[in-house]
Amino acid sequence: MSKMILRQLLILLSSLVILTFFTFGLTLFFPIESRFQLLDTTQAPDGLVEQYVSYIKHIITGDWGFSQSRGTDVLKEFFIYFPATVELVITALLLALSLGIPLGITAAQNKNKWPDKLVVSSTLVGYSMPIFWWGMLLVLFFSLSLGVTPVASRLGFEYDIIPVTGFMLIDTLLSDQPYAIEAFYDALHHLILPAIVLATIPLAIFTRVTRSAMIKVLASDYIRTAKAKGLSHGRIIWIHALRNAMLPILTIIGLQISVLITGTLITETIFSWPGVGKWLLEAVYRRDFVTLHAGLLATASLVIMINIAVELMSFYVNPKMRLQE
Amino acid sequence: MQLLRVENLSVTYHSSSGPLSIVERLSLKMDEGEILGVIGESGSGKSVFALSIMGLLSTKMVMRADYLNLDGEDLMKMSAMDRAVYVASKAAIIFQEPQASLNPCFTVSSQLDETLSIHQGGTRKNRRVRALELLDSVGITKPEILLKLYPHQLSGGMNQRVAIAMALACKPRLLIADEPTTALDVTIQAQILELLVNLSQSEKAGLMLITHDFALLSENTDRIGVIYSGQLMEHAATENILNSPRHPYTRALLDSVPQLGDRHVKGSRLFALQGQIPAMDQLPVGCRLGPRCPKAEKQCVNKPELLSVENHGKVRCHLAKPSPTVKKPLEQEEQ
Amino acid sequence: MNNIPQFYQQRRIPSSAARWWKNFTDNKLATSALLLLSLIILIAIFSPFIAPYDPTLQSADYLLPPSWYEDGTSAHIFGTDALGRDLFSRLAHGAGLSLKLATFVVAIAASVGIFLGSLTALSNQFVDQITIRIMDLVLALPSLLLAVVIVAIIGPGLPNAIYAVAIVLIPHFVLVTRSAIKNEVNKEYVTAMILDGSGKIRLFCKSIFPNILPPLIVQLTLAFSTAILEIAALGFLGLGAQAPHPEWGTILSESHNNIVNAPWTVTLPGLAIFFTLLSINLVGDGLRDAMDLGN
Amino acid sequence: MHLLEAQNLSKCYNLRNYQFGKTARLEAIKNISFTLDAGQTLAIVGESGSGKSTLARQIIGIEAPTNGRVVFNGEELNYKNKKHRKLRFKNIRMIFQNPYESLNPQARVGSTLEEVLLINTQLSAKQRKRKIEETLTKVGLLPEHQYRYPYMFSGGQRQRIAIARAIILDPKIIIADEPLSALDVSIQAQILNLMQELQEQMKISYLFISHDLNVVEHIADNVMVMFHGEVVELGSIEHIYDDPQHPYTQALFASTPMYRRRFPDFAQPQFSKRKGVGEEGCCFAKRCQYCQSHCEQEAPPLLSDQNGHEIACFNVNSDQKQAS
Repeated sequence: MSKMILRQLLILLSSLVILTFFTFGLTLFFPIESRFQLLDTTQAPDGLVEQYVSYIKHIITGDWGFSQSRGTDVLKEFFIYFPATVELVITALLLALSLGIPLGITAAQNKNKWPDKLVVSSTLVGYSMPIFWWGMLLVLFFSLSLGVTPVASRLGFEYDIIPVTGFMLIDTLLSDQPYAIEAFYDALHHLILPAIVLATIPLAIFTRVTRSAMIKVLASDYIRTAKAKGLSHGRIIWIHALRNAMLPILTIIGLQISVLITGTLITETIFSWPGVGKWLLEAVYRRDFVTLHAGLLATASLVIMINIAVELMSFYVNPKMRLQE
Repeated sequence: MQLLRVENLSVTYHSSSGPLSIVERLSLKMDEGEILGVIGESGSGKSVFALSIMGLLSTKMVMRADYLNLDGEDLMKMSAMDRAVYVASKAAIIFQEPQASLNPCFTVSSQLDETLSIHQGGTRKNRRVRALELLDSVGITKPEILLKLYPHQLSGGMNQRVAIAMALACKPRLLIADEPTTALDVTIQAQILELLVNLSQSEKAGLMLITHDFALLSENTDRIGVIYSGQLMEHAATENILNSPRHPYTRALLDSVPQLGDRHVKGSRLFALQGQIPAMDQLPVGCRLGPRCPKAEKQCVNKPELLSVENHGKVRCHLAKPSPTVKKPLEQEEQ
Repeated sequence: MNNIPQFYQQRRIPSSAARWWKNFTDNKLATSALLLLSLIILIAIFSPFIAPYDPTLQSADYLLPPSWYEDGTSAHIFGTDALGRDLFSRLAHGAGLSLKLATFVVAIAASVGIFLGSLTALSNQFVDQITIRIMDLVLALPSLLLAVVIVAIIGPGLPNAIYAVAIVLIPHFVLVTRSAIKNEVNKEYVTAMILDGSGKIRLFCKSIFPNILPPLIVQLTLAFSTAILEIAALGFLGLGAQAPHPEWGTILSESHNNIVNAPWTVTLPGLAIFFTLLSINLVGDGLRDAMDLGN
Repeated sequence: MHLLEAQNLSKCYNLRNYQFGKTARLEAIKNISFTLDAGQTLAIVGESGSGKSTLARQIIGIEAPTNGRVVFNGEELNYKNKKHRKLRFKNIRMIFQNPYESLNPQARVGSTLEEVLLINTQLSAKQRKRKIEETLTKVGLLPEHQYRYPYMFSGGQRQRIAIARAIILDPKIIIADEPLSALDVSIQAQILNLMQELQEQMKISYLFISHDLNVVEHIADNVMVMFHGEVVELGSIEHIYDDPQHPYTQALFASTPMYRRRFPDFAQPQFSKRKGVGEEGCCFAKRCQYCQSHCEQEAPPLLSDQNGHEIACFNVNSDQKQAS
């Protein structure tokens, strides 16, 4: 097991190194004044190798440069916007998983019958949904026509919440203002529509993957054995079968993280959500390369780390993988 | 005392191109403690038959039967729920692939414990003692170590022993073994088979041994049923089947295996049935063996019934002489 | 064997492609999706002839509702946008643009990806491992973010957006090709063909390639729908096609502000994208089933 | 001169782990020698993992052996030499175990067979077609079957196609790797008969790999018993089937119901493995009933008695020494 973790750490390290090669390569195309921020102060060293060493020094020490338009430390700025995005992504992920897995299981149990056909065609619809349009439609319907959800931002203007963790749902509850609970519900109201939009495509994919994994597992001999043993239906599905189907689901969760991040770019634009996605897009419009570089490097490293974590989790879920070494 | 009585059991598979009859009107009986061999080739429906007794058929297959009497209760009269519980307490099944029949995500101990908690209950400690006993009874020398392991850490033979131990946990009256040795190495095969036979003797449980290999059945079984294309072709005592098979298919199966001491002589050929096993959607008219049968006659285009033959057993063939006393087909006689 | 009479002989044994086609057409949903897709493609090809107006021609009839509204006119069946441009003409031209761009993008990504994938699969384990690492890494990068950064560097605009999307699609092709080939190479029939004395090129053309074709075809359809979606997303974010261009994403972002008083300017372009994607995905799913690839 | 001679064939696989750079060595077969004469059948018997298939791969030339030589018709076959490869592919052909995997699913049967002729012969299109039809008829199929795809055939018919592919070049030797084990009993007999018929017609030699003692007794002239990559016993069918000497061979017979009657005294192998057997010890020591202390430390050589019956066992060989 410790060998496994060591191995994954090595993979993580090598991936991060390759990532810095890549981002360093990108900086070569940046305007000169943006580049110099990531190299030594006034003058760039001559050779590419020296430049890379200097670049890596900056990255490791956390000196990722200052935003050209605002003059702020980009890494600090990233962490200001980051919690909003995490809140959105985690809510969407939980939404997609908590709906997708049961739907996939239901479809698998009723393979080729109407519930299955319904689920499969809905996933195709969800999968084909351009989410920028889908977001606008939901706003049009729920916010503008029905008026049940707010149109934009994370919280109503009437509430004044001091950011502690940066996660609005937690901060509202931590607040000692008299309207803390109301503010919590308001934050939830603001969160729900963007989360639905963001969760749509992952939901479709989780459902499909769960369905096909479950179909495979349910046809296996050990499920038959479990049935012959007289186990209850629920125990067979939720413990024996799901545990085995979890491996492909975990793999796909890892892959969907980057899809979710992609989605935040669009979702945050539509809902004026003050997160990393919106921050980065504004940086593009301002041609603020230092910010863009920081955003790309930080999100990509995070996605890589999450993928490694998912990999480690799959070793826990599937003992067979644990002992292959 | 009868352990199992099956009357006219049929299984239909609802494929995309229409229903197919996988098992057709199969009837047989097993006494308590009897070892019954069921022999058939791939696709003959022998495994489906076993699954249908256990109630493990996939949703696309539908089973019908006049009687399905297991240890004194007619399963056909029970609700699906009751039936599952009852069968689980009376019968157990062992599959061909030992690795595949244990859940790869759980340790041997947790899988055994789960089974015991259903059928026996008791404290965790008691169950552990019983689990060790069970593993010991299937010939595992150091059960304490084995309990902590996952199925993929065990060899095929070990896995099959664990599967057998798990099957014994419910103290079954009927043990069904579906090709229990096919996936194992030759030297392990004999041990597993011996173990199964000894356990069924000591526990006084009936053993249904499903296989494609006559050699496995010849020494151990009391009676043998021969299945071809979903139909029971012959059902008789083992010595009758081996010494004087009445059905051409049984005869062919016996003859197509080289005999002991049958050495390489130029020009010598084994007896071989012509042609291929018919696909389930292209069954021949009349007798299902008809087109391949070396003795086929004009009358074989009619469907033969399973009839009793004197001093032998039951045979489904126009050419086997039915016993003069019993003329009615078996299906009617029993009702 | 020989003495069994053959009662009937099939005159022609259908080829694999014919069999796949038959399986595909047996699936009604997939077939109707294919019809819809063909219709969209036809509209795209003949858009200059079908479209009644120039897609960039502005008129005084701005925000005219579609013809099925009470105050709509048959002169503009889908109505007009905020600048009085005919929406139907813009969407028809947009279809041409989207499909053309997507085809181009997929062609680049597929040829590079399949080439790299085959190379990796057939090279030694070290090269293979390195390539896999890099491809995993590119996959881990959020695709749109990568495209956004690339566009930011080389500047917004249609051609740049296309390159960005193509780069993002390549790893999928590499991985699919590689795993398909690896899967085939270890099969006994490849060994059997080596033992027939067949050379490497013959082996690849006759034995491996026909067998990796099905997963590649499915990957092509997937990539096609992804390409359309990403190009539209870049257009929507203002990083792809620029304003007067009748690109679907750009049209949507332009009409964002009119969502309340002219909802059709949002719903109709969106429906166009949605139905195009849906039909491609349905066809892809149908192909997957027809070629027995399972899930 | 023998038709085929294997001399001291060994094959080591280096299993490399890229993350840690460690190398594990797996000795799949060790020091194997045998001969095969024209029109004869040599059966190789052993359990899974005994190295039977690895041996076949060395002989047919998919892999180069780590050590040892393969001599065909008095000429040593070099793995790299193009002419030798061609000679080998033409004269030594193979039938695989799984008929469902050994045929290209996307190629018509005729085109699979035609490929073989295209690569290895100079026949014209017309001659090729005639040869294909002839061969299909020879293996009990119909000429029309060449237009079909593999999925249209049952397992037995596919194995016939595989045989057709093997014999279409009129080879001298066919290596059959468990050709029956994927087939049904009633079909096995058909294929076995076909193989015998072809052997008598075309004077083919078989290297018949099997775990089925029954079938081997029926078809083989000589038998080689393998365990863990080593030959434990080698001799004529009479030697092995009338008077098996090695404890492993005896265990095989004891485990097979049909032979238990013939050899009631033979012991089955131990189920649990004996501890403390060194790498250099006898390959069967871990499970041998008659294992003695020196068996655990030293591997017995394969020694031949005066009749050419070769056995690798200290117990047997020392008995013989005492007897002689």
